[in-house]
Amino acid sequence: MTLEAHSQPRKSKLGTVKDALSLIHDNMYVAFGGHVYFNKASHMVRAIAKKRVKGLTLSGSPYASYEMDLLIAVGAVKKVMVGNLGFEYLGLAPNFRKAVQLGTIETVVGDESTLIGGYMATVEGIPYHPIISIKGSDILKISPIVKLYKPPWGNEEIVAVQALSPDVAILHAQEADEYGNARYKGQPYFDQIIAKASKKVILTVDEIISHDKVAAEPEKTVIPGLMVEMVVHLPFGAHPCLSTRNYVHDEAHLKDYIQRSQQSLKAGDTAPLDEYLRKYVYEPESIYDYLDRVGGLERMTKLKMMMELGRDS
Amino acid sequence: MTLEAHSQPRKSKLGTVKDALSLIHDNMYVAFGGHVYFNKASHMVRAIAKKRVKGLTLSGSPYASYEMDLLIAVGAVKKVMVGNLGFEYLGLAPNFRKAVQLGTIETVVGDESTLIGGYMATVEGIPYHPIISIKGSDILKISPIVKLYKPPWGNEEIVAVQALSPDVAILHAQEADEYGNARYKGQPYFDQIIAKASKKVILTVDEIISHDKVAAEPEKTVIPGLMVEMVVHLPFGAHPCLSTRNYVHDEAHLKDYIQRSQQSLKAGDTAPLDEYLRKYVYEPESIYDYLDRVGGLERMTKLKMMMELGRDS
Amino acid sequence: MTPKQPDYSWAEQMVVVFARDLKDDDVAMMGGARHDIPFAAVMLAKNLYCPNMNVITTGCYINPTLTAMHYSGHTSVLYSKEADGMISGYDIFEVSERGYISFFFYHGIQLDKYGNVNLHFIGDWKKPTVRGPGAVNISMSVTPPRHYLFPIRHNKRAFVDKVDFITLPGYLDGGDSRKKAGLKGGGPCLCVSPLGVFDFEEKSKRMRLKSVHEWVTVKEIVDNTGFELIIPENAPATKPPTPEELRMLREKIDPTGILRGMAGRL
Amino acid sequence: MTPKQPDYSWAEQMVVVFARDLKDDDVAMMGGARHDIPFAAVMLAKNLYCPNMNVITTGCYINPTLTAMHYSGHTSVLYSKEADGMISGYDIFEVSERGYISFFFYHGIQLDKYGNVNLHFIGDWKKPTVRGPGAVNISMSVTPPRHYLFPIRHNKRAFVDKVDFITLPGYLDGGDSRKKAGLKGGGPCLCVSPLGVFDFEEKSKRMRLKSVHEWVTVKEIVDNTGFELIIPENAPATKPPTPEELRMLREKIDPTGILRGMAGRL
Repeated sequence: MTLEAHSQPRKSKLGTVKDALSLIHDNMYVAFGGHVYFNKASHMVRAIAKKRVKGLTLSGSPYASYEMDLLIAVGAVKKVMVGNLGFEYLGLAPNFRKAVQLGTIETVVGDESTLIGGYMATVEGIPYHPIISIKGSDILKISPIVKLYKPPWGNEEIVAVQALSPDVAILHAQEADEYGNARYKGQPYFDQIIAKASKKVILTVDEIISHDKVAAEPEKTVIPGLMVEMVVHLPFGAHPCLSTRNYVHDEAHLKDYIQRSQQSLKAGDTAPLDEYLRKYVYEPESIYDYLDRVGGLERMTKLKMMMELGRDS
Repeated sequence: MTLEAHSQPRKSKLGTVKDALSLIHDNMYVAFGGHVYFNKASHMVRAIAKKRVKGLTLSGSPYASYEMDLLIAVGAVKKVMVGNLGFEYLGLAPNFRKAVQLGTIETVVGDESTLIGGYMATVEGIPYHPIISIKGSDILKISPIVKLYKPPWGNEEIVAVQALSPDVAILHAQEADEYGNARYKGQPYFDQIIAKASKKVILTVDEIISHDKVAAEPEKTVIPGLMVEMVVHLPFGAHPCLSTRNYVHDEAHLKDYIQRSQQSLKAGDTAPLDEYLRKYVYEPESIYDYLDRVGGLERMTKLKMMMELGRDS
Repeated sequence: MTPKQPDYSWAEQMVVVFARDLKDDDVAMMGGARHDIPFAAVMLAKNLYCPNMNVITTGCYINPTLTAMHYSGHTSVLYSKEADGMISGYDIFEVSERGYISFFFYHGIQLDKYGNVNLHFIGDWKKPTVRGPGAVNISMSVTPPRHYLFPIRHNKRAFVDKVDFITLPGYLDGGDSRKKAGLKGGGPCLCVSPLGVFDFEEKSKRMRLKSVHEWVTVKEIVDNTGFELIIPENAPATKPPTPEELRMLREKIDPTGILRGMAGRL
Repeated sequence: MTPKQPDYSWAEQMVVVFARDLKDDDVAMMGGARHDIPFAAVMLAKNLYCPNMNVITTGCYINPTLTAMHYSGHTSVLYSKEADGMISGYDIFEVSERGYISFFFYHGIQLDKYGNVNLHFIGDWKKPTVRGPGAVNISMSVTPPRHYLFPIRHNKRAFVDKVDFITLPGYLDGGDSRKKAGLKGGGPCLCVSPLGVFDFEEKSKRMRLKSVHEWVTVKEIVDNTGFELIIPENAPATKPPTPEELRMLREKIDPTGILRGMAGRL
């Protein structure tokens, strides 16, 4: 009997997009990793949009982008908690802006300290985390998750931010083994804290690497498999966003997305954005189908080369 | 003028033991890095003892060892804040035990959560850090740095630990460049948090590596030079303690230290310990003089080989 | 009737009782100043019963491919170069505060009928007659769902009615006092000594004899315990190590016989 | 008299004013949604005046060997593979809370006479007419010793008497109101716009004209500012970029001319 137990292999955590989607439900609180338009689990974002999930609460890095704007565009979102939501030098987030101005989504205005402080409270098992760094900002007046209080030591009032605990974190790393031990080529931004604060972690990766490779250099593991519920292998899964050191963001594609969104929102004619959503979100049957539609291997090779050379062309 | 300014090279942070000692004064609060008898800046500890510094307050990792026991033995210490102070499988810390039992030093009884929580408060710019993990322990009754309070959110009382901010941290890393960018072969334990919480950082390293090597792999830097006041190049500088992946602890030497201490403390005859201190602490004129006295290159080669093979002989 | 002399040591008996109590979905943390019995128990469980149990070592790997036991627990871990990943000082703080791990092992210089443990002071803490080693991490007795006690000496100096100083809270004054004090974790679930196995009675939280090691009598346990144990009518014998358990222990985990040569017991 | 048309751009002028104000022992943090001017200013200072200044980029290196500017600040940083080290999410949180860095740069959709900045809402925050981008990190206006303002449009919509929403606190209601509110950091020390350089009068903390860019008149500044500036009797001309500064900017930092082609100004 004991030898039987011993002979059981360690369970793999590899899953499909469909498997991962089975963990996402209406009205969940979902957190995305990455930063700006870096390391976004974009293909999972499109899959969630395609599944017509509704009523999501979103947070993640204090600087969010494509992932949130797209989910707002398809009406999947009830509430966002975010610092900056935009596309950096490419402009503001059109669907987010419009939704706030129309009042169709709820926003909790935050920043790095309120979001990361909220995750840290959860991670440290406490109901709130002290921060001092938003004193004087009107955020203190309008955010429901912060308040001033008198601390047990010191004379000055400080700010408390309530614990944030997402139901599921969806992260994109460059590589992981089948047990979910993930490595990042470069900075993981806030992914570690987001992973720790979330009840479950879904990881999408450009590449699956062998466990032997991971085990030989344990200091390279950024998110240990211990915390990971499922790993989904999605080559170029961050497209049109950037995956650090693997490929740059697809500037032309993002510009097209922003432009079509702006056209639809301004004119009140939703056709340009609908066309985008049909072609890239609703119709694609797999990551490879999607990649073919955005330029296939030729385009991906170009985006990889641009990252390698460190310039735009 | 501007071109002159431009031509100034970046300042090196390399210094000697003497330079580093000039930063250490009576009645300072000094924090040591490492853990148990791993990664201890042992040669700096001996230099401080030799300089006859008095009235030190000490903390560091929650599991301290040789560094604190030795400084207590020479009467340099007024107060220690520590979790466990001992030599793991080699036994308890003889000079620490005796000093507590005689009441000749003050102790703040702590543990991982109270010490690291205290450093984190400083690091996060707040007067205290919430912890919950010592509720029920009598430490709450006797430690002056913790108290129960009612938090701004949640119904349960939680514990606050006061900010700890050492005047200087003394850390031993395996390697650094001349600007103080330090790398560790393995786990740095609590060295990062201790460095951040301390007003100054002195680093001792087994090896100096080129800045080019550091710059090519920035993800390997554990303590950035930004935080470091001075780097002292001390090959085998952790001896008789262990330096991760470089050399194991010198078990025979540590046993000799413990045994001589016990003899002196039991018999009331301080000769055995005095002999140890004379030979290894007060007389050596340099790290190389010290190393010759503890077995020289032959012994060091053996300790390196034991680490490499991962066994005792 | 003198019980037979077994062909395994009391430490090996302790190890197997603990190993059988661990679960495949546990997140184990091993460490502390005394690592031998916890180390062997976790490794035995991982190898025989719980292939998916996640193991965190305090010094400082996740799921390392461990080599055989060394007298130094920290060196044992260090000698093992392969692992899923490493844990940082931040992780240790967070895991401790949050109660993320499933269990931890503690021993002590005194423990009492409610499972409180003293690692600090015998006598008055201000001027103690004995200053114990202290504790690296108290949290693991406060925040995780359960913790284990592994006293390696079972005598009246170690098993006392009330500890002089509570380093690690057990059930405090018994009953619901632990819960009332707002401690998050479940408390000590099992105490295995060189003489027997003990748990804590559901309501009073007083220590209760669960089983008696093969070579020990109930009287011997009672005579060496400094407080009144709850003794069930027919205390069964502790199930001794199986041949598979002993083979795994002696061939793979403890080939140099640390568990067979341990000082302690009474 | 129409001021002469200079052979450098208003953005280059802004950059050099900032660069000259930085110090060799500063710990610079650059980042934010708009990186161009801060990036160029810090790199110019580092290359010409402050070889030991430590530079932290928000995405996420310490002292990187930066390549030339890119339209994307985050990509600019990413393309640079050499650095002293990297900073983690923990570091960013801690550095922000603690006020560890010496300064940060902010722009905004509105700023007012006390240096308060709005990045969020025009109109009522509950139903704004404009929803701005928000801020990644407010902390850098609260905890560090100083921060800089770099509005890239100087007009009455941007320079308002009172911002609709304080995203980033400046001197709040002026006088000692910032200090009274318990804000740790020093507040905005300098505001450089496409038209001039401004500081804050010591007592009232009201914005004060410090110098006028070469091609601008005081009247033009007054006409484009939505509140009453403190105007000194003889406002000097801003010292234009030196040949060395321009050479460093154009050859090394901004060879593609981002600073020369920037939209903005009025």
